[in-house]
Amino acid sequence: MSEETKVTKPSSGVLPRLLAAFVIGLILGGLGTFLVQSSQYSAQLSDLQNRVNTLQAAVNALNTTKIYTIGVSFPLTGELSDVGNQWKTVAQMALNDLNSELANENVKVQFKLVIVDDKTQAQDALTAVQSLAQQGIKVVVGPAASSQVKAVKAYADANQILIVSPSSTSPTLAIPNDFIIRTVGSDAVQAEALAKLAFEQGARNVVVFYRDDEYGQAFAQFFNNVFSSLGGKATLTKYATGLPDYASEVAQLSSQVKAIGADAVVMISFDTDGANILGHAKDDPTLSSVRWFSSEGVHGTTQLLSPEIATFIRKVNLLGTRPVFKENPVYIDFAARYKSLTGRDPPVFAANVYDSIILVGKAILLAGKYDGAAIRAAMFKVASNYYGASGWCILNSAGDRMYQDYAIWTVSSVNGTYEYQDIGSYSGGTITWG
Amino acid sequence: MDVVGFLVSWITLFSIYSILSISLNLEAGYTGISNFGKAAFYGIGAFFAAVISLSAFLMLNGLSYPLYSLETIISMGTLSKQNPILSILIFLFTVVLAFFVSGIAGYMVSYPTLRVGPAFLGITVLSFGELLRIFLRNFQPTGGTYGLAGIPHPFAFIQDPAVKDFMFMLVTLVILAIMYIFSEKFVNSPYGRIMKSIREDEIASLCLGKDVPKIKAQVLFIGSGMAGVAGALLAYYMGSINPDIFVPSLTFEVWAMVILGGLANNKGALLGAGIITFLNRASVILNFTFQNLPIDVNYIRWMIVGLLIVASLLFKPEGLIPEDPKSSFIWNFVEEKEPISLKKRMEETSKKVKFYIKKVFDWFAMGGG
Amino acid sequence: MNLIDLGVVINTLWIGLIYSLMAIPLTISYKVTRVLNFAHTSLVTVGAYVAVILSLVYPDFFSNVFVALIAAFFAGAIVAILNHKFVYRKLMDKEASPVILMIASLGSWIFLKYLIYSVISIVSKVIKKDLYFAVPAFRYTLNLNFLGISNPSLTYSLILGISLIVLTFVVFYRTSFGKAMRAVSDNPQLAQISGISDESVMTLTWFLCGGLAAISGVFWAMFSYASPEFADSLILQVFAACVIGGISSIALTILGGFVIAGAENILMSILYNLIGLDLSFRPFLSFLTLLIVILVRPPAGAAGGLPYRLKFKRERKWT
Amino acid sequence: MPLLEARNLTAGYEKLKIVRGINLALNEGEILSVLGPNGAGKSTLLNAIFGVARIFEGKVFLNGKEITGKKPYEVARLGIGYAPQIQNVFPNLTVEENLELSAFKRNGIDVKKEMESIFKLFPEIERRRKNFAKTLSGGERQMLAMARALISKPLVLLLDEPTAGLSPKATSVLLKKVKEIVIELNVSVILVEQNVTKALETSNRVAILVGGEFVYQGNSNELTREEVEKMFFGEKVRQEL
Repeated sequence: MSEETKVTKPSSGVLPRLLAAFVIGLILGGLGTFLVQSSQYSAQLSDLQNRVNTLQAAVNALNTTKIYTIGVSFPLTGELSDVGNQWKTVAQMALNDLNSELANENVKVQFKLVIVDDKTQAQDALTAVQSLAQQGIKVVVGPAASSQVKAVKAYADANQILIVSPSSTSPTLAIPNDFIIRTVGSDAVQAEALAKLAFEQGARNVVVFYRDDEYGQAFAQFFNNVFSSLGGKATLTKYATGLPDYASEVAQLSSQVKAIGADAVVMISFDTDGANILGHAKDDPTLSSVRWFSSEGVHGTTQLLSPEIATFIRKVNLLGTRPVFKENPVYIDFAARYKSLTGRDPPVFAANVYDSIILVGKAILLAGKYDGAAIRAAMFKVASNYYGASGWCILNSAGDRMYQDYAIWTVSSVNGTYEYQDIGSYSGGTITWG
Repeated sequence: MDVVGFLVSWITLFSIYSILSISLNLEAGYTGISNFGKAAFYGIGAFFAAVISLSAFLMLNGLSYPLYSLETIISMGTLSKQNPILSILIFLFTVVLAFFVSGIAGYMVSYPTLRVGPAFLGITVLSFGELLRIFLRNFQPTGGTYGLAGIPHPFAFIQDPAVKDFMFMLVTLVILAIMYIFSEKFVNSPYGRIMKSIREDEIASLCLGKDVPKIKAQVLFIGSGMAGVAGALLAYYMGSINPDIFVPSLTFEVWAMVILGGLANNKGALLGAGIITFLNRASVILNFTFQNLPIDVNYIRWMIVGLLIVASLLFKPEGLIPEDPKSSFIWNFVEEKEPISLKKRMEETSKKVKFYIKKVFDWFAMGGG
Repeated sequence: MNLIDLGVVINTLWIGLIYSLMAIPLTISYKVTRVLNFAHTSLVTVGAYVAVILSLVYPDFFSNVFVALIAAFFAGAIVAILNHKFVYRKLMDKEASPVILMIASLGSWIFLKYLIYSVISIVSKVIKKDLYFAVPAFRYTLNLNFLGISNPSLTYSLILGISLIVLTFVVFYRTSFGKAMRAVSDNPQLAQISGISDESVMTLTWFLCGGLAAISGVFWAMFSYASPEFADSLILQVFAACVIGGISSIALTILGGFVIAGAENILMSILYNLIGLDLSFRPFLSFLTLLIVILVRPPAGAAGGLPYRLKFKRERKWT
Repeated sequence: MPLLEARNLTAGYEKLKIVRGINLALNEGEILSVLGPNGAGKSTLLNAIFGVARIFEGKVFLNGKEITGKKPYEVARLGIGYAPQIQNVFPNLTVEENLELSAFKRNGIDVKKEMESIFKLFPEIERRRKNFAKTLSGGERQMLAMARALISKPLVLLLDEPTAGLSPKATSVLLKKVKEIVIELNVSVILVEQNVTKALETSNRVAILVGGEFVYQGNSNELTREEVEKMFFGEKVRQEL
C-alpha cells in the first residue's frame, strides 16, 4: 500500500529538481569549459598547422592558390530587399574584378563570397553574422540598416569580426576602436549639402518630409540645423516606414504645404517609398507647384524614369544630392558595366558596396593573415590610399568614411527618353555647377 | 567549423524562444487563450531591462546622457566591464523584475480584452502590441527609431568571448529549466486542471463556480511575465534593441513552434522551438555548400523552412508530441480509464524482465545458436 | 483651417475599396472552409506579379488591363486550389482543428513568399528589369478620367473594384453556387446530406477567393507598386477590416474596410491638422480604431462578456 | 427485394462501436419505426446508412446497389433524403434557398415546380418562404427539414425524431403529414421516434433497438405500448415471441 500512496503524492518537490538542474548545469558547465578550452587548444594547434602550411606553401611556391572567404550579410528579403538584391549583383561584380586583377598580377590568392540573407531584421542580422563567424569567416560586408549593425556590434567586437557596412549612416554608431567600419559618409555632410543647395535655389520655407527611421531622423535633424543657420525655415514631417503605399501621406503633405505656404519640399526617403511618394505627388496640384529636393535614396529607381513621373520631376525641377565623386572614371565605368549587366542604373549605395568588397579584399592581402584585428588595422591603411567607385575612401578614427563628395542629380530628357544626370557637385562646402 | 560556438549560440536562442513557446503553451495550449500579442510582452520585457540597466549604470557613475546617445554607447563599453558583481546583480534584478512588469502589463491588457469574448481576444492583443510598437517608435526617451544600444552584458568582464557566451547560455538554460519545471508543476496542479476545463468548456467551468475571467487574467499574467523574461534575456544577449524587432510575425513564429511541437504539451513546446531555431540557424550551411545557383540559396533556405512546417503538420496534425492523454482531464471522463498503479506497473515490468532473462538463459542453454 | 482635403477623401474611398476587396475573399474562405488563410498575402502578391511580369514581357497583348486581370485571376485561383488540395484538404481529412489549419497556412505563406522571390529573381535576370519594385506596363497606357479624378489607374480600379464587389454579392447571394457556399459555411454536415459535395464547393470557393485576391493585387500594383513584401505590410489592416465585420458577413467586411481606411486617412487628417499628430502614427490609428470597435461594439455577437464560446470548434457530430 | 437493406451492420464513431450486427430491410411504400430508449444508437444507425458514421462491418444496399462507404452527398444523390434531429436547417439561408439547395445539381428536377408542390404539402412554411430559416419555430424547422429532404424526390426518407420538442398537437399534425407523404410522393420512410404510441399509430412496421442491437422487428399492430416499454427496460421479450 505504501507504494500506492507514493504514486498519488509525488514525493519530490521543486527544490530537489532545482538542485538536480543546478548539478546538471554544473556538469554541463564543466563539460563546456573543457570543450571551449580544448577548442582553444585545437585553435592553437590549427594555428601551428596553419604556420606549417604557410611554410609549406612558401616552399611549394606559386603552385597553390589560397582562397579567402568574405562573408556578406544583405537584406535579400524584407523591407530593403529591393536594394539588397541589386547589391548582390554589385558584390559579385566587385568580386570578379578583384579576382581577375589578382589573377592578372599573378598573385596566387582568390576570394569567395558567402551571401547570407538577414531579412532586414536585427535579430536575423545577428544570427547571419554568427553563422558566418562560426564558419571561420572574419570579415562581413553588411548589414544594411543601422539597427542591424547595432545588433551585431556586441558580437563583432567580442569575437573580433570586422563588420563593413556600406550603408549605415546613423550618427550613434560613430564609435572609435570598434570592429564596425562604415564606408559611407556621414549624413551630416550630405544634409549640409542639401540644405545649401535648397537655400541657393531660393527655398526659404521648406517642409522636410522624412522617413521615420534612424536614417531619416538623423538626416532631417542635420538638415534643419544647417538650414536654420542659413536663415531658412524648415518644418519637419515624418512618415511611417514599411507601408505599402503613401498616397495618404502625400495628401497630408499637400495640405501642409498649402497651410504653411511652403515653397519647397525636401524628401528624405529610400527608393520604394520615395518613388511611390513622387508617383502620387504628380497628381497633386499643390505639390506640383513647389520645388522639390531629395536625398540620395530614390536615385537610381527605374520608376523615376517613367514618362509621367519624369515629367513631374522636370516640372518641379527636382534636385537631389548623392554621395559620389563627380566625373569619377571608376564610377562611370562601374555604372556602365552595371547597366549593361542588369539594364538599369546602379541603386543607392552601390558604389559603396563595390568599394567595400574591394577594400576588404585588399586589406586581407595587406594583413597577410586571416584575422579580424589584423584586417581591421590593414583596412585603415588600404582605405587611406584607395580611390574607388565612390571616390576617396579615407576612414576617420571611428572607422567611418572621412570625406565624401556629393553630386547633384536630377532626371533630364535625353533623345526622348529620360535619364539620371549629375549636373553639379558639392565638395569642401561649395557647390559647383556643370 | 566552430561546433562549440554554433551550439552555444543556438542553445541561447533556443532557450529564449523556448521560454516564449512554453509561455504561449500555457495560454493557448492549456487555457485556450489565443494570444497573438506575444511580441508585445516580449518587447516590454526587453525595453524594461534595457532602460533600467542603462540608466542604472549611467546614474551610478554620475552621467546624464540620453539613453540612446552615442556617449552612452561609448561609455557603456568601459563601464560594463568594471564591476562584475554589479553587472550580474543588475542583470538578475532586471530579469526578475521584467517578469512582473510584463506580467502586470498582461494582466492589465486582459481586463478589457476578456470582456470582448474569446473569439476576438487574439486580434485585440495583437492590436495592443502594434500600438505599443508604433508608440515606442515615436517615443524619444527610449530612443524612438534609434532603439537602445550598448546594453551592458552581465559577463562583460570575461575577456574570452567564447566563455562569456557560454556563461550566458548557462544562465538562459537555467532560467529555461526553472520556467519549464514551474510550468510542468503548474499545469499538473489543481489550478492546471481548472485551466484545461476552461479550454474545453468555458460555460461549464463557469457553472462549476470558477471565476473564468480571473483565471484567464492570472494565466495571462504568468504567460506575459515569462515572455518578459525572455525579452530581457534577448536584450542582454543582443546588446541592442529597437521597436521593430517585436513585430507580429515574431508572435506567429512562436505559434508555429507551439503547434508544431503539439499544443498542451511543454515538451512539445521545447521541441517546436528547438526545431524551428535549429532550422533557421543550421540551414545556413546551404549557403556555404551551394553557391551560384540560379535561385538564390537563401530563398531555398526559407522555402525549406516553410515546407517543413507544412509537411510536419501533414504528417502529424496534432503536433509532434500530442497532449499526454493520461494527464488530460477530459480523456479520463470519456474513457473512464483507471490510472495503472505503481504496483501493477512494477509487476508487469518484472514479468517482462524475467521473460527476457529466461530468453537469454535459454539462448545460452541452446549453445548460443 | 481646412481639416480634410478632397485628396484625402478620394484616398479613403480607394483604399477602403482595396481593403474590402482583399478582405472579402479572406472572409469568404474563412466562412466556408474555416481556414484563417495567411497565405492570402501570397495570393495577392501572385496576382500583382503575374500582371506585372506578363505586361512587361508581352506588352502588346497584356497591356490591356482586362486581359491582365483575367490572367492574374486564374493564376491566383490555381495557386489557391493547389494550396487547398495539397495542404488544407489533407489536413481536413485528418480532422485537424482550425488552429492547425491556420499554422499550416502560415507555413504555406512562408513557402509561397520565397517561391515568389525566387521566380522574381529569375525573371528579372532574364528580362533585365528590376522586378523587386515594379509597376505594370499598362499603368502608363490607361487613359480614362472620371468624376474629376485625374489618376486613370485610380479611376479604373474604382470602377472595376465596385463592379467586382457587386459581382461577388451576386455570386454569393443569387447563384446556386453561392447558396451552396453559404450552406457549407452554415453547416457542412447538413450540406453533405443535402447532396452538396463539400469538396467541390471548397474547391470552387478557393477558385473564387484566390482569383479575387489576385485581382486586388493587380489593382494595388496599378495604383501603387508591386514588391514581394507589399501584401505582407497590408495584411494586418485587411485582417482588421475582417474582424470589424466579425469575419462573418460580406457587407460588414466592406464596412470594416472603409472604417479602417477612414481612420487612416480622414481621422489622420483631422488629428494632424488639429493637434499636429505625426504622420508616422497612421498605422497606430487603424489599430486603435480596431480596438475601440471591438471593445465598444463587439462584432458578430461577441458581446456580453464571457459566456460567449469560442467559435473555432467546428461541430463535427450532430447526433 | 427490399428497397433499403442493411446487412450485419456494425457502426459507430472513431473507435467506438455503437450499433452492432444490425439487419434491417425497408420495403417499398412502408413506414418503418425505429424505437428505442435514449442512447440506443438510433441516430447512429441512420448516420451509418447515410455514410456519416463510420461503418466497421456489414453492408448497406439501396435498390440492390451497394452504397456502403459512399460519401453522404453521393448517397443523397442516389435517392435517400435525410432530416436530422438537430441542426437540420441552414439558419442563414431563406426557406426557399434551403429547399433550392437540396435540389442543387440533381438532374431532371424542375426546382420551381417541385417547390410549389412541396409548399402545397407544407402550407405552414409557405407563408414564410422569404424568411431566414433561423427565424422559424421548432415545428416549422422540422417541416422545412422534411421538405428539404423530400424536394429531391428521394426513394427513401430518413426522419430522425421529427417530433422531438414539439407540442402534442404539432406532433400529431407532423406525423399525419408523414403518412400523407408516403401516399402522395410514393416514398418509403424510416422514422426514428421516441413517442411510442404515435409511432405505433403511424408506422406499418416497427423495429426496437436497445443497447445497439435490434431486440424486436415486426408489424406495429402486433405490439402494444406496454410491451415496447418493457423491451426498453431490458426484459427478455424476445424469447416469448
